Amino acid sequence: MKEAVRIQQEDFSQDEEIRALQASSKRIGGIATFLGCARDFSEGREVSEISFDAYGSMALSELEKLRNDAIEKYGLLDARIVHRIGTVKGGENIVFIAAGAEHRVAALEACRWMIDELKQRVPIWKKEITPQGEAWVTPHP
Amino acid sequence: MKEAVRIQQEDFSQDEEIRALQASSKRIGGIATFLGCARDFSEGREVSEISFDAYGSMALSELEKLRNDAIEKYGLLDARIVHRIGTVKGGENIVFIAAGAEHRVAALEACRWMIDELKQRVPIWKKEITPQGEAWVTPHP
Amino acid sequence: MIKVLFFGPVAERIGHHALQVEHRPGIRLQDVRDELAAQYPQAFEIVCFAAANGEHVRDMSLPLADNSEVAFMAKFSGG
Amino acid sequence: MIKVLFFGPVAERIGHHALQVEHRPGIRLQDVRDELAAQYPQAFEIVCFAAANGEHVRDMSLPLADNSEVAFMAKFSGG
Repeated sequence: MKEAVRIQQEDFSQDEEIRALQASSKRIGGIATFLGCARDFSEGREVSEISFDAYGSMALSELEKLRNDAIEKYGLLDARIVHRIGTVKGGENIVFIAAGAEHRVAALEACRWMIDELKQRVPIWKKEITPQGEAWVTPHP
Repeated sequence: MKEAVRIQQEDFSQDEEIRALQASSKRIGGIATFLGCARDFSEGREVSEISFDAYGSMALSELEKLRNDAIEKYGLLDARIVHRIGTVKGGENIVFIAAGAEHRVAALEACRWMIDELKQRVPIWKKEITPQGEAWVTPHP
Repeated sequence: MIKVLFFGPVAERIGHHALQVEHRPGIRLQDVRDELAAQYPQAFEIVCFAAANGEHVRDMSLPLADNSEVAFMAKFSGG
Repeated sequence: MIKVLFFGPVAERIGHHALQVEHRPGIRLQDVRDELAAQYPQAFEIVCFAAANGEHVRDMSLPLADNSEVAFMAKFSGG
Protein backbone atom coordinates (compact mmCIF):
# COMPACT_ATOMS: atom_id res chain seq x y z
CA MET A 1 0.00 0.00 0.00
CA LYS A 2 1.33 3.45 -0.91
CA GLU A 3 1.76 6.08 1.80
CA ALA A 4 -1.32 8.23 2.54
CA VAL A 5 0.72 11.41 1.96
CA ARG A 6 3.17 11.65 -0.93
CA ILE A 7 5.13 14.13 -3.05
CA GLN A 8 6.11 12.52 -6.34
CA GLN A 9 7.05 13.20 -9.97
CA GLU A 10 4.81 10.54 -11.48
CA ASP A 11 1.04 10.70 -12.04
CA PHE A 12 -1.37 8.88 -9.69
CA SER A 13 -4.56 6.86 -10.07
CA GLN A 14 -7.62 8.19 -8.30
CA ASP A 15 -9.23 4.72 -8.31
CA GLU A 16 -6.18 3.37 -6.51
CA GLU A 17 -6.20 6.17 -3.92
CA ILE A 18 -9.95 5.76 -3.34
CA ARG A 19 -9.57 2.00 -2.96
CA ALA A 20 -6.83 2.53 -0.37
CA LEU A 21 -9.12 4.95 1.47
CA GLN A 22 -12.07 2.56 1.36
CA ALA A 23 -9.88 -0.30 2.58
CA SER A 24 -9.14 1.67 5.76
CA SER A 25 -12.73 1.40 7.06
CA LYS A 26 -16.06 -0.07 5.96
CA ARG A 27 -17.76 2.62 7.99
CA ILE A 28 -17.01 5.25 5.33
CA GLY A 29 -20.29 6.60 3.94
CA GLY A 30 -18.88 9.53 1.97
CA ILE A 31 -15.61 10.37 0.22
CA ALA A 32 -14.99 13.89 -1.04
CA THR A 33 -12.05 14.52 -3.34
CA PHE A 34 -10.38 17.48 -4.97
CA LEU A 35 -8.18 17.14 -8.04
CA GLY A 36 -6.13 20.13 -9.17
CA CYS A 37 -5.15 20.03 -12.87
CA ALA A 38 -2.84 22.10 -15.04
CA ARG A 39 -5.00 24.37 -17.19
CA ASP A 40 -3.72 25.13 -20.65
CA PHE A 41 -4.82 28.72 -20.22
CA SER A 42 -4.29 31.06 -17.24
CA GLU A 43 -4.93 34.80 -16.90
CA GLY A 44 -5.29 35.11 -20.66
CA ARG A 45 -2.03 33.32 -21.51
CA GLU A 46 -1.59 29.90 -23.09
CA VAL A 47 0.27 27.56 -20.73
CA SER A 48 2.17 24.63 -22.21
CA GLU A 49 3.49 23.24 -18.95
CA ILE A 50 3.90 23.93 -15.26
CA SER A 51 7.09 23.25 -13.36
CA PHE A 52 7.17 22.84 -9.56
CA ASP A 53 9.86 23.54 -7.00
CA ALA A 54 9.39 22.40 -3.40
CA TYR A 55 11.17 22.43 -0.04
CA GLY A 56 10.72 18.68 -0.13
CA SER A 57 11.27 17.58 3.47
CA MET A 58 9.26 20.47 4.92
CA ALA A 59 6.49 20.13 2.33
CA LEU A 60 6.07 16.45 3.20
CA SER A 61 5.97 17.08 6.94
CA GLU A 62 3.49 19.96 6.45
CA LEU A 63 1.25 17.70 4.34
CA GLU A 64 1.39 15.01 7.04
CA LYS A 65 0.45 17.58 9.71
CA LEU A 66 -2.35 18.83 7.46
CA ARG A 67 -3.77 15.30 7.10
CA ASN A 68 -3.60 14.71 10.87
CA ASP A 69 -5.21 18.09 11.59
CA ALA A 70 -8.06 17.36 9.15
CA ILE A 71 -8.69 13.89 10.60
CA GLU A 72 -8.90 15.36 14.09
CA LYS A 73 -10.85 18.54 13.21
CA TYR A 74 -13.51 16.78 11.10
CA GLY A 75 -13.53 13.31 12.69
CA LEU A 76 -12.48 11.69 9.41
CA LEU A 77 -11.99 7.94 9.13
CA ASP A 78 -9.10 8.49 6.71
CA ALA A 79 -7.55 11.04 4.32
CA ARG A 80 -4.96 11.01 1.55
CA ILE A 81 -2.92 13.75 -0.17
CA VAL A 82 -0.69 13.39 -3.25
CA HIS A 83 1.16 16.36 -4.82
CA ARG A 84 3.24 16.11 -7.96
CA ILE A 85 6.47 18.02 -8.48
CA GLY A 86 8.74 18.33 -11.52
CA THR A 87 7.03 19.18 -14.80
CA VAL A 88 3.32 18.75 -15.52
CA LYS A 89 1.80 19.35 -18.98
CA GLY A 90 -1.50 21.16 -19.69
CA GLY A 91 -4.48 18.99 -18.73
CA GLU A 92 -2.43 16.76 -16.41
CA ASN A 93 -3.00 16.16 -12.69
CA ILE A 94 -1.19 18.23 -10.05
CA VAL A 95 -2.69 17.49 -6.65
CA PHE A 96 -5.21 15.03 -5.23
CA ILE A 97 -6.91 15.22 -1.86
CA ALA A 98 -9.43 12.69 -0.53
CA ALA A 99 -11.37 12.74 2.74
CA GLY A 100 -13.46 9.81 3.97
CA ALA A 101 -16.01 10.09 6.77
CA GLU A 102 -19.12 8.35 8.04
CA HIS A 103 -21.29 11.19 6.71
CA ARG A 104 -20.96 13.45 3.71
CA VAL A 105 -20.80 16.85 5.42
CA ALA A 106 -17.57 16.06 7.29
CA ALA A 107 -15.97 14.63 4.15
CA LEU A 108 -16.95 17.62 1.96
CA GLU A 109 -15.90 20.24 4.53
CA ALA A 110 -12.59 18.52 5.31
CA CYS A 111 -11.71 18.22 1.62
CA ARG A 112 -12.28 21.92 1.06
CA TRP A 113 -10.39 22.85 4.22
CA MET A 114 -7.40 20.71 3.20
CA ILE A 115 -6.96 22.25 -0.27
CA ASP A 116 -7.35 25.77 1.18
CA GLU A 117 -4.80 25.05 3.93
CA LEU A 118 -2.42 23.29 1.56
CA LYS A 119 -2.15 26.47 -0.47
CA GLN A 120 -1.38 28.47 2.72
CA ARG A 121 0.98 26.12 4.49
CA VAL A 122 2.93 23.93 2.14
CA PRO A 123 6.24 25.17 0.63
CA ILE A 124 5.68 24.41 -3.06
CA TRP A 125 5.98 26.92 -5.91
CA LYS A 126 4.76 26.71 -9.49
CA LYS A 127 6.15 28.30 -12.63
CA GLU A 128 4.02 28.58 -15.77
CA ILE A 129 5.81 27.94 -19.04
CA THR A 130 4.15 29.66 -21.98
CA PRO A 131 5.22 30.18 -25.60
CA GLN A 132 6.10 33.76 -24.52
CA GLY A 133 8.35 32.69 -21.64
CA GLU A 134 8.29 31.50 -18.06
CA ALA A 135 6.88 33.09 -14.91
CA TRP A 136 6.57 32.05 -11.27
CA VAL A 137 2.93 32.18 -10.19
CA THR A 138 2.03 34.87 -7.66
CA PRO A 139 -0.93 33.64 -5.62
CA HIS A 140 -3.84 36.00 -5.13
CA PRO A 141 -4.45 36.94 -1.50
CA MET B 1 -18.03 7.93 -24.29
CA LYS B 2 -20.59 7.13 -21.59
CA GLU B 3 -23.41 9.59 -20.87
CA ALA B 4 -22.61 12.33 -18.32
CA VAL B 5 -25.68 11.33 -16.26
CA ARG B 6 -26.54 7.67 -15.67
CA ILE B 7 -28.56 5.36 -13.44
CA GLN B 8 -27.14 1.85 -13.60
CA GLN B 9 -26.86 -1.47 -11.77
CA GLU B 10 -23.14 -1.95 -12.36
CA ASP B 11 -20.25 -0.27 -10.56
CA PHE B 12 -18.34 2.61 -12.18
CA SER B 13 -14.71 3.71 -12.43
CA GLN B 14 -13.85 7.10 -11.03
CA ASP B 15 -10.72 7.32 -13.18
CA GLU B 16 -12.90 6.80 -16.26
CA GLU B 17 -15.43 9.44 -15.18
CA ILE B 18 -12.65 11.93 -14.36
CA ARG B 19 -10.96 11.28 -17.71
CA ALA B 20 -14.26 11.95 -19.49
CA LEU B 21 -14.63 15.19 -17.52
CA GLN B 22 -11.06 16.28 -18.28
CA ALA B 23 -11.55 15.49 -21.97
CA SER B 24 -14.39 18.02 -22.12
CA SER B 25 -12.08 21.01 -21.57
CA LYS B 26 -8.38 21.71 -21.00
CA ARG B 27 -9.40 24.84 -19.11
CA ILE B 28 -10.43 22.76 -16.07
CA GLY B 29 -8.23 23.74 -13.12
CA GLY B 30 -10.17 21.94 -10.38
CA ILE B 31 -12.39 18.87 -10.14
CA ALA B 32 -14.36 18.18 -6.96
CA THR B 33 -16.01 14.81 -6.51
CA PHE B 34 -18.28 13.13 -4.02
CA LEU B 35 -18.55 9.37 -3.72
CA GLY B 36 -21.30 7.88 -1.57
CA CYS B 37 -20.58 4.34 -0.34
CA ALA B 38 -22.60 1.70 1.46
CA ARG B 39 -21.47 1.61 5.08
CA ASP B 40 -21.54 -1.74 6.81
CA PHE B 41 -22.89 -0.07 9.92
CA SER B 42 -25.71 2.48 10.25
CA GLU B 43 -27.47 3.82 13.36
CA GLY B 44 -25.95 1.07 15.46
CA ARG B 45 -27.01 -1.81 13.19
CA GLU B 46 -24.83 -3.98 10.96
CA VAL B 47 -25.79 -3.57 7.30
CA SER B 48 -25.01 -6.40 4.91
CA GLU B 49 -26.42 -4.78 1.78
CA ILE B 50 -28.52 -1.90 0.50
CA SER B 51 -31.21 -2.27 -2.11
CA PHE B 52 -32.47 0.65 -4.19
CA ASP B 53 -35.82 1.35 -5.81
CA ALA B 54 -36.20 4.30 -8.21
CA TYR B 55 -38.79 6.02 -10.37
CA GLY B 56 -36.34 5.44 -13.21
CA SER B 57 -37.50 7.87 -15.93
CA MET B 58 -38.18 10.72 -13.51
CA ALA B 59 -34.94 10.09 -11.56
CA LEU B 60 -32.93 10.32 -14.76
CA SER B 61 -34.62 13.52 -15.92
CA GLU B 62 -34.20 15.05 -12.44
CA LEU B 63 -30.49 14.18 -12.47
CA GLU B 64 -30.11 15.76 -15.91
CA LYS B 65 -31.85 18.93 -14.70
CA LEU B 66 -29.63 18.92 -11.62
CA ARG B 67 -26.49 18.74 -13.77
CA ASN B 68 -27.70 21.57 -16.01
CA ASP B 69 -28.68 23.72 -13.03
CA ALA B 70 -25.25 23.19 -11.43
CA ILE B 71 -23.39 24.04 -14.65
CA GLU B 72 -25.37 27.26 -14.96
CA LYS B 73 -25.39 28.26 -11.27
CA TYR B 74 -21.64 27.71 -10.73
CA GLY B 75 -20.28 28.32 -14.24
CA LEU B 76 -18.90 24.78 -14.44
CA LEU B 77 -17.07 23.54 -17.52
CA ASP B 78 -18.60 20.07 -17.07
CA ALA B 79 -20.27 17.80 -14.52
CA ARG B 80 -21.11 14.10 -14.24
CA ILE B 81 -23.49 12.10 -12.02
CA VAL B 82 -23.78 8.31 -11.75
CA HIS B 83 -26.22 6.58 -9.35
CA ARG B 84 -26.42 2.84 -8.89
CA ILE B 85 -29.68 0.97 -8.33
CA GLY B 86 -30.38 -2.68 -7.54
CA THR B 87 -28.36 -4.20 -4.71
CA VAL B 88 -25.10 -2.79 -3.34
CA LYS B 89 -23.01 -4.59 -0.71
CA GLY B 90 -21.31 -2.98 2.33
CA GLY B 91 -18.27 -0.96 1.25
CA GLU B 92 -19.40 -0.67 -2.38
CA ASN B 93 -20.05 2.52 -4.34
CA ILE B 94 -23.54 4.05 -4.57
CA VAL B 95 -23.32 7.48 -6.14
CA PHE B 96 -20.62 9.56 -7.82
CA ILE B 97 -20.74 13.27 -8.56
CA ALA B 98 -17.97 15.25 -10.26
CA ALA B 99 -17.81 18.99 -10.99
CA GLY B 100 -15.09 20.57 -13.12
CA ALA B 101 -14.41 24.32 -13.21
CA GLU B 102 -11.61 26.74 -14.01
CA HIS B 103 -11.10 27.43 -10.30
CA ARG B 104 -11.48 25.28 -7.22
CA VAL B 105 -14.14 27.23 -5.34
CA ALA B 106 -16.80 26.77 -8.05
CA ALA B 107 -15.99 23.05 -8.37
CA LEU B 108 -16.12 22.43 -4.60
CA GLU B 109 -19.32 24.42 -4.05
CA ALA B 110 -21.09 22.87 -7.04
CA CYS B 111 -20.20 19.34 -5.93
CA ARG B 112 -21.62 19.92 -2.47
CA TRP B 113 -24.74 21.58 -3.88
CA MET B 114 -25.36 18.67 -6.26
CA ILE B 115 -25.22 15.94 -3.60
CA ASP B 116 -27.46 18.00 -1.27
CA GLU B 117 -29.98 18.66 -4.07
CA LEU B 118 -29.86 15.07 -5.31
CA LYS B 119 -31.07 13.91 -1.91
CA GLN B 120 -33.96 16.43 -2.04
CA ARG B 121 -35.06 16.09 -5.65
CA VAL B 122 -34.37 12.67 -7.07
CA PRO B 123 -36.93 9.84 -6.61
CA ILE B 124 -34.71 7.03 -5.33
CA TRP B 125 -35.26 5.05 -2.12
CA LYS B 126 -32.89 2.81 -0.19
CA LYS B 127 -33.60 -0.19 1.99
CA GLU B 128 -31.00 -1.47 4.46
CA ILE B 129 -30.74 -5.23 4.74
CA THR B 130 -29.35 -6.34 8.10
CA PRO B 131 -29.07 -9.76 9.77
CA GLN B 132 -32.13 -8.70 11.83
CA GLY B 133 -34.30 -7.83 8.82
CA GLU B 134 -34.93 -5.13 6.23
CA ALA B 135 -35.96 -1.50 6.63
CA TRP B 136 -36.52 1.41 4.25
CA VAL B 137 -34.32 4.33 5.22
CA THR B 138 -36.11 7.39 6.58
CA PRO B 139 -34.01 10.44 5.78
CA HIS B 140 -33.36 12.93 8.54
CA PRO B 141 -34.80 16.39 7.88
CA MET C 1 -57.47 5.62 -17.17
CA ILE C 2 -54.92 7.26 -14.89
CA LYS C 3 -51.86 5.15 -14.10
CA VAL C 4 -50.69 5.54 -10.50
CA LEU C 5 -47.14 4.45 -9.60
CA PHE C 6 -45.66 3.57 -6.21
CA PHE C 7 -42.06 2.96 -5.24
CA GLY C 8 -39.98 1.78 -2.31
CA PRO C 9 -41.67 2.04 1.08
CA VAL C 10 -45.02 3.24 -0.36
CA ALA C 11 -45.16 0.31 -2.83
CA GLU C 12 -44.39 -2.05 0.02
CA ARG C 13 -47.26 -0.72 2.15
CA ILE C 14 -49.71 -0.77 -0.77
CA GLY C 15 -48.60 -4.18 -1.98
CA HIS C 16 -48.41 -3.01 -5.61
CA HIS C 17 -46.07 -0.93 -7.78
CA ALA C 18 -48.97 0.39 -9.92
CA LEU C 19 -52.74 0.83 -9.83
CA GLN C 20 -55.24 2.30 -12.25
CA VAL C 21 -57.87 4.92 -11.45
CA GLU C 22 -60.79 5.63 -13.80
CA HIS C 23 -60.43 8.99 -15.55
CA ARG C 24 -63.40 11.39 -15.33
CA PRO C 25 -63.68 14.93 -16.71
CA GLY C 26 -62.36 17.52 -14.27
CA ILE C 27 -60.51 15.02 -12.08
CA ARG C 28 -57.64 16.61 -10.14
CA LEU C 29 -54.52 15.17 -8.54
CA GLN C 30 -56.06 15.80 -5.09
CA ASP C 31 -59.10 13.65 -6.03
CA VAL C 32 -56.88 10.70 -6.93
CA ARG C 33 -54.91 11.15 -3.73
CA ASP C 34 -58.05 11.33 -1.56
CA GLU C 35 -59.53 8.24 -3.17
CA LEU C 36 -56.39 6.14 -2.71
CA ALA C 37 -55.59 7.53 0.76
CA ALA C 38 -59.02 6.30 1.92
CA GLN C 39 -58.20 2.80 0.65
CA TYR C 40 -54.53 2.72 1.75
CA PRO C 41 -54.26 4.99 4.80
CA GLN C 42 -51.06 3.34 6.09
CA ALA C 43 -49.26 3.88 2.80
CA PHE C 44 -50.38 7.50 2.49
CA GLU C 45 -49.10 8.28 6.01
CA ILE C 46 -45.60 8.37 4.53
CA VAL C 47 -46.43 10.06 1.20
CA CYS C 48 -44.58 13.41 0.96
CA PHE C 49 -44.40 14.19 -2.75
CA ALA C 50 -46.52 13.79 -5.88
CA ALA C 51 -45.54 13.75 -9.52
CA ALA C 52 -47.56 13.92 -12.73
CA ASN C 53 -46.03 12.69 -15.98
CA GLY C 54 -42.58 12.56 -14.44
CA GLU C 55 -42.57 16.10 -13.02
CA HIS C 56 -42.76 17.21 -9.38
CA VAL C 57 -46.19 18.72 -8.61
CA ARG C 58 -46.70 21.06 -5.69
CA ASP C 59 -50.21 22.31 -6.58
CA MET C 60 -52.51 19.35 -5.89
CA SER C 61 -55.37 21.07 -7.76
CA LEU C 62 -53.66 20.13 -11.05
CA PRO C 63 -56.26 18.74 -13.49
CA LEU C 64 -55.30 15.37 -14.96
CA ALA C 65 -55.76 14.42 -18.61
CA ASP C 66 -56.76 10.89 -19.56
CA ASN C 67 -53.74 8.52 -19.68
CA SER C 68 -51.77 10.61 -17.18
CA GLU C 69 -49.10 8.88 -15.11
CA VAL C 70 -49.01 10.01 -11.51
CA ALA C 71 -46.89 8.94 -8.54
CA PHE C 72 -47.28 9.36 -4.76
CA MET C 73 -43.90 9.13 -3.13
CA ALA C 74 -42.26 8.90 0.30
CA LYS C 75 -39.32 11.15 1.23
CA PHE C 76 -36.41 10.32 -1.05
CA SER C 77 -33.42 8.51 0.39
CA GLY C 78 -31.08 8.14 -2.58
CA GLY C 79 -27.43 9.17 -2.66
CA MET D 1 27.72 27.29 9.81
CA ILE D 2 24.09 28.05 9.13
CA LYS D 3 22.71 26.57 5.91
CA VAL D 4 20.26 28.88 4.14
CA LEU D 5 17.91 27.42 1.52
CA PHE D 6 16.04 29.15 -1.30
CA PHE D 7 13.34 27.80 -3.60
CA GLY D 8 11.37 28.77 -6.68
CA PRO D 9 11.18 32.51 -7.37
CA VAL D 10 13.55 33.44 -4.49
CA ALA D 11 16.21 30.97 -5.66
CA GLU D 12 15.91 32.37 -9.17
CA ARG D 13 16.49 35.95 -7.98
CA ILE D 14 19.41 34.93 -5.75
CA GLY D 15 20.96 32.67 -8.35
CA HIS D 16 21.51 29.87 -5.83
CA HIS D 17 19.45 27.23 -4.04
CA ALA D 18 21.64 27.37 -0.92
CA LEU D 19 24.15 29.65 0.82
CA GLN D 20 26.09 29.40 4.07
CA VAL D 21 26.26 32.01 6.80
CA GLU D 22 28.90 31.89 9.55
CA HIS D 23 27.42 30.94 12.92
CA ARG D 24 28.19 33.22 15.87
CA PRO D 25 26.95 32.97 19.45
CA GLY D 26 23.56 34.67 19.91
CA ILE D 27 22.80 34.93 16.21
CA ARG D 28 19.06 35.21 15.52
CA LEU D 29 16.96 34.48 12.44
CA GLN D 30 16.45 38.23 11.96
CA ASP D 31 20.24 38.76 11.81
CA VAL D 32 20.60 36.21 9.01
CA ARG D 33 17.69 37.77 7.18
CA ASP D 34 19.10 41.32 7.52
CA GLU D 35 22.53 40.23 6.32
CA LEU D 36 21.20 38.44 3.23
CA ALA D 37 18.53 41.06 2.46
CA ALA D 38 21.33 43.66 2.24
CA GLN D 39 23.17 41.50 -0.31
CA TYR D 40 20.08 40.34 -2.27
CA PRO D 41 17.47 43.08 -1.93
CA GLN D 42 15.55 42.02 -5.06
CA ALA D 43 15.13 38.45 -3.81
CA PHE D 44 14.06 39.55 -0.32
CA GLU D 45 11.36 41.84 -1.78
CA ILE D 46 9.27 38.71 -2.35
CA VAL D 47 10.18 36.81 0.83
CA CYS D 48 7.05 36.23 2.94
CA PHE D 49 7.87 33.30 5.20
CA ALA D 50 10.82 31.89 7.10
CA ALA D 51 11.48 28.38 8.36
CA ALA D 52 14.09 26.96 10.72
CA ASN D 53 14.89 23.26 10.64
CA GLY D 54 11.82 22.54 8.52
CA GLU D 55 9.29 24.38 10.72
CA HIS D 56 7.45 27.62 10.03
CA VAL D 57 8.85 30.45 12.19
CA ARG D 58 6.83 33.56 12.94
CA ASP D 59 9.05 35.03 15.67
CA MET D 60 12.14 36.30 13.86
CA SER D 61 13.99 36.73 17.18
CA LEU D 62 14.50 32.93 17.27
CA PRO D 63 18.12 32.16 18.25
CA LEU D 64 19.85 29.79 15.83
CA ALA D 65 22.08 26.90 16.90
CA ASP D 66 25.16 26.01 14.88
CA ASN D 67 24.31 23.76 11.89
CA SER D 68 20.75 25.09 11.69
CA GLU D 69 18.96 24.92 8.34
CA VAL D 70 16.89 28.00 7.57
CA ALA D 71 14.80 29.00 4.55
CA PHE D 72 13.45 32.34 3.31
CA MET D 73 10.45 31.72 1.10
CA ALA D 74 8.08 33.53 -1.27
CA LYS D 75 4.32 33.07 -0.99
CA PHE D 76 3.49 29.45 -1.71
CA SER D 77 1.74 28.60 -4.98
CA GLY D 78 1.33 24.82 -4.82
CA GLY D 79 -1.91 22.94 -5.32
